[in-house]
Amino acid sequence: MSNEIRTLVTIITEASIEKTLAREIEGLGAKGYTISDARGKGARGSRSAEWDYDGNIRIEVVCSREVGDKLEAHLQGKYFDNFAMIIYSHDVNVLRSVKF
Amino acid sequence: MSNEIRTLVTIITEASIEKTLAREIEGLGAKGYTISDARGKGARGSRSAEWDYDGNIRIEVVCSREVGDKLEAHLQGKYFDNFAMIIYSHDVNVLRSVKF
Amino acid sequence: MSNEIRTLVTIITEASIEKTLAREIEGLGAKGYTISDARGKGARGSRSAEWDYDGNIRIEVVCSREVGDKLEAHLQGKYFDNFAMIIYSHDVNVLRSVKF
Amino acid sequence: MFDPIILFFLLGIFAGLFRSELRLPSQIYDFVSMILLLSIGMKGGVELAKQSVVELAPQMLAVFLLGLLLPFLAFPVLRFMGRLKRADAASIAAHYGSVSVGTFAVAAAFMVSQDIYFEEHLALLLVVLEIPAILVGIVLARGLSKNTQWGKVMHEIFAGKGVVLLLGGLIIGWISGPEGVESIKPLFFDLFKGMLALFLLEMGLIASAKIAVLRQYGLFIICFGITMPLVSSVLGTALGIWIGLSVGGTAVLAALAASASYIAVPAAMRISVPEANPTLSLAASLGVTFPFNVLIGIPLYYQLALKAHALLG
Amino acid sequence: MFDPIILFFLLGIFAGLFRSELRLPSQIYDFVSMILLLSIGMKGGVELAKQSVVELAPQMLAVFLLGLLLPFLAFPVLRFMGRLKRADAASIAAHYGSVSVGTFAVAAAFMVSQDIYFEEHLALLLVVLEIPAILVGIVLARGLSKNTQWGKVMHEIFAGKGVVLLLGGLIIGWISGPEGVESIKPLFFDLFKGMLALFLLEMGLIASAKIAVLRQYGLFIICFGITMPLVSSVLGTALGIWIGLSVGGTAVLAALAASASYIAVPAAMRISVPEANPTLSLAASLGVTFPFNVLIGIPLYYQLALKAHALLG
Amino acid sequence: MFDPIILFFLLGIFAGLFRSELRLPSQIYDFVSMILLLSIGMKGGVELAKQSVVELAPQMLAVFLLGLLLPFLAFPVLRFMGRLKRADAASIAAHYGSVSVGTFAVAAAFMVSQDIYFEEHLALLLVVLEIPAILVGIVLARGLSKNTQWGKVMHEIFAGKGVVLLLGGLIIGWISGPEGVESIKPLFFDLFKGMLALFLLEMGLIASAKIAVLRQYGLFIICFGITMPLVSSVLGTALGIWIGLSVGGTAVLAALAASASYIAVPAAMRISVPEANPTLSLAASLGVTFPFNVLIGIPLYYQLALKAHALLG
Ligand SMILES: Nc1ncnc2c1ncn2[C@@H]1O[C@H](COP(=O)(O)O)[C@@H](O)[C@H]1O
Ligand SMILES: Nc1ncnc2c1ncn2[C@@H]1O[C@H](COP(=O)(O)O)[C@@H](O)[C@H]1O
Ligand SMILES: Nc1ncnc2c1ncn2[C@@H]1O[C@H](COP(=O)(O)O)[C@@H](O)[C@H]1O
Ligand code: NA
Ligand code: NA
Ligand code: NA
Repeated sequence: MSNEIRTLVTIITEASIEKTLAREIEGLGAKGYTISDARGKGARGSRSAEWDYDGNIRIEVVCSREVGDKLEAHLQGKYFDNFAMIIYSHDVNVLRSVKF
Repeated sequence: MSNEIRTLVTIITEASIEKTLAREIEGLGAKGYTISDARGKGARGSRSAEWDYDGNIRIEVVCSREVGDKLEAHLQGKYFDNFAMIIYSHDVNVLRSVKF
Repeated sequence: MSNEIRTLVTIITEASIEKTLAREIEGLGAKGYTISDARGKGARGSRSAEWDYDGNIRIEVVCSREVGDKLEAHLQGKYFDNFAMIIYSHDVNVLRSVKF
Repeated sequence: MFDPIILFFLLGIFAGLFRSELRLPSQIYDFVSMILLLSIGMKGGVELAKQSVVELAPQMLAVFLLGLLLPFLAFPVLRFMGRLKRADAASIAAHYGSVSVGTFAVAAAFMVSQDIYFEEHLALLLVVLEIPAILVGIVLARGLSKNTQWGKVMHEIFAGKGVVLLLGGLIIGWISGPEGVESIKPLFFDLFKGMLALFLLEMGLIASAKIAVLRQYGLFIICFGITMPLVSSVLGTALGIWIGLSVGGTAVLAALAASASYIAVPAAMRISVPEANPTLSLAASLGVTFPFNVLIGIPLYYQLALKAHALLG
Repeated sequence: MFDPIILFFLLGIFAGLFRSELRLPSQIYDFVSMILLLSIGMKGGVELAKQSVVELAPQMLAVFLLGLLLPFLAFPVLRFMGRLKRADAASIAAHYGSVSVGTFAVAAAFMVSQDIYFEEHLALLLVVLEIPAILVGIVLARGLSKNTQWGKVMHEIFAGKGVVLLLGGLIIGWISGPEGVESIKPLFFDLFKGMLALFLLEMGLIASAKIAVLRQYGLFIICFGITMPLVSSVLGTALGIWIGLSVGGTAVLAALAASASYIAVPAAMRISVPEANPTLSLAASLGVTFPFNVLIGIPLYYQLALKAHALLG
Repeated sequence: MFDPIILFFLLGIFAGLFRSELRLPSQIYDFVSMILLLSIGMKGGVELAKQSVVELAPQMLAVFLLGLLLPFLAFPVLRFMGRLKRADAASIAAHYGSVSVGTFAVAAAFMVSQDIYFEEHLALLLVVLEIPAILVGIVLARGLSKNTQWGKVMHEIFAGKGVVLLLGGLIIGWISGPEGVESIKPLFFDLFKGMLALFLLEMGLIASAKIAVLRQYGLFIICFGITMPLVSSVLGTALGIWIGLSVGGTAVLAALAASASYIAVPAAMRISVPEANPTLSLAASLGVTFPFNVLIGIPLYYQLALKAHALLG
């Protein structure tokens, strides 16, 4: 297929900052994002989602390499010190590349 | 490990077409699929999943490159014009490749 | 960015073994994991998540190649014969690689 | 005096406008809706048990015809005055020809709180009125095309959660009769109004979220969303008197006619007329017409029914 | 006259067969189950408070022995007549030796709606009967292997949601006594039957989803799913009379014996006998035996108890 | 005699310690909380309708000042005796200066079950007491920095689910009056105590999950979590007498002062003082203080109020 390559950035972090993050992701130039609920464990302990406060979210952003880099830099600077958060990214083939 | 390569196609789209899509995915030769609930924002606006109607789903299909291409072509033709939908894909290593 | 490469292992399996799996994943040296709820269909039939018993989970583990291999070998040996389970993996760029 | 359920609706609207993080989890919304639908169905069914269904056939037919008529009224206005695309005009016409169970519930609660008698078997007419507009909407969008899979459309309509629970409730109520349902009254009847309050809280939140969309689509859709229910309510009132309903029953039928669907029709249109923009029709139905009916329409339709009965009844 | 909760079950079955999109969100299913389990436990506990637990010890022992016996009856039939794999035969035997709380609730509701007295402390026997079959099932599958982690198995059983809520409810009811629970009656007792109706609606949906599976496994599993409860109910009836239960209590114990687990046992088998196919045992338990007991079995067991008490009581 | 709701709390704790798989789905927790918050608000509002709000202004002011004072007492203890980081000390101080609605509900239920009169309009004071400690906590962490976005902080506080539902309920109750809310009583008032029981079951599960964390942070946090509420309750008692509350009202105000927030404050701190460790403050608030207040504190505060009223009242 006439695919093109974009970057998929996945962020796993605390549910309580969902709205703020969504705003920031748009502000940095991403044309969309997808969020789902998650639970997990990491350096900051277990986040069991048994309770509003305790849950994680999983955010996916398909975007250009540049936007992805900007996004990662921003999140690293603002959240890594004080929030449960991991970020990973990799290339994906997309259809309708103009959308991303 | 004795891995093999397959394609993982991820589709993010409107929850209301879940059943139809599941049927079509099977019909095109995929041997399985995984669905989870999601919310998000894109060209067709915000889909907040506050409400049945409004939610997204995230469908993953691990399959051969050919099935993946057929699937993408089918979905692009049938849904891209009128439905909130994005598709991306990439290679993954699988165990038990005969399953996919 | 000063990224590094790790492996992302994704496991889709029966919800009823979540606690056991989480323990085993930690035991094999992964530093964290993320779980979300899912439903789907595969060789062992449809798992619709309509009902506690019936649901799937989707586990993601970002880890080194070695831990990933150990994890896959362990799961394959212990669960593939009797449990609905698929595993796939691929490389991802991570920030703060020391966390994984 | 304000009925508290109206205050719950207003609370939802204000919380939404104030960008509060308040929301009813969607599973709770489902739960609350199920209780309301089953309850409305069962109350109607218990009443049906007291009369012969055959007697109701003419009423059902008349209401069915009303459901066929309404979208034909709405369509040209949307298409030519509103300059909407054909698919959008057809889809919105279908929304307004069909009904909203939430509006029915509020209208029924209004009658109960004011001690006004109305025919509970209107729940049956509610189901009847839900359907024809969907068929008309598809025809308006597509013409009488041979390609339309009518079987699939009918399955989509009748297998929808709303219709199954309403019809199921009707049948359960009808078979069980008043003493039969006694043991499940505490959940389905006693909690009804509290559940309706929670439902309206969420509807207020949803309605307020539509305001951003409304701004985008401009004045026409707001005017249509207020004028169309007024017109429909007059037809509903006339029909109510003609088929011999009480004042309360007439007002409830007027509210039904005035209401616009936000569940069954959007679902059916998404499948059968996917090129219609669901954001637009839901903005009208949820952002304008539902609030209008709940806050202003229902008391108005009651006054109308009173006047009309005095004149013609 | 039909009890409406049975109609809810039928509604669920029909909606499922009709491929309706109706479903109870799993969180609501959890909520409804919790209310039912706590309610059953507390009602039983309140009754226990009125008598000495020591007096009940013989009843508990007798019922425990019944729970050990039943899987030994089922296993050879499954293994040799049904030609099932050893693990599957053992697992299904465990399901049928244990109990279903849903069936208990329907049986209790049947007695209440017909004004038949039964011993509420049967809730305690329900817990007792839940457990031994699981142990027997594991032994049947594995032999008395030293590898079985019995500690883990016991934890799995007692830490399961069902047992915790039932036992917790029993203790809460027992400590609080009738006046103590008065203040939480509206949620746990008054809503009981409505919640049971919702529960049965979902069980109907689940049962209908098993039909496709049943087709695949053929006639044997259907015959077993009907015959086994009939046999068990006779043993349950005999035991009920022997330990001195009332007619209603005997019928409820028969229904318990006849019921097949679909929560505690599948969970335990998945951990301890993972090579047993859960689809098969759940198809039998949910697709055949639960509907059979709810629709036909319970009234039958009551007739049986009546007859048996007249003969032997 | 034990109130069953306390037994539900204990059941939750034991189930958690026993590593049972029992849990209330988070959507059900939300549902239950919403009912409790709206109910508390509406009861308070109905009472407010009976008196002039202006008369309450001095009480509100006094309680607001108490909310400002409490974190200033807690902070030095946490910072210098507990050797906590400044941000952590400030954040925990804010938790303990603010309130827990769950504790209020248990205190209110205690008074009702013992037939002790208390002023229902304390729900209004509950909202007032929730807020000032948050502001003080931010100032203690940051100083009076110009960078703090106070507008955003206030929005965060007032748009939070808890405040919106409590204030919304107060206003709805106030406008509707006693007869107005009659029709929604079955859901919001009759089910209140059962819902509180479910809420406490989940709180017990949550509290028991904090024990692992507590072990890690050692004795200081446990001592603080018990001593601080005792001190606060004395101040609350004094204030209650001073502003003229009844014995029951004084005890409820003491319980409010003694309670520590676990919803509004952690949410606000996460945004405004993100370097504070939420695990620590929640371990104290949920793992120590909430159980202490529910199991021991509330009856104690009532004795205190009795004594104090005898001496000074
Ligand atoms: N190695 C990992 N693999 C997958 N998910 C992880 C990993 N480490 C952390 N997470 C997820 O990221 C969240 C925050 O991580 P942390 O900041 O390490 O506590 C955790 O709650 C997990 O859901
Ligand atoms: N750039 C993106 N990154 C991740 N998810 C996206 C992106 N764009 C759209 N989506 C998701 O796909 C859904 C449909 O997209 P759209 O058709 O653009 O409205 C949205 O609701 C999002 O959940
Ligand atoms: N080809 C596939 N693509 C995506 N998910 C799959 C696939 N096959 C199986 N799954 C998921 O893995 C679960 C277990 O698979 P199985 O063991 O094949 O029944 C299924 O319930 C699906 O959720
Ligand atoms: Na209409
Ligand atoms: Na049995
Ligand atoms: Na306090």
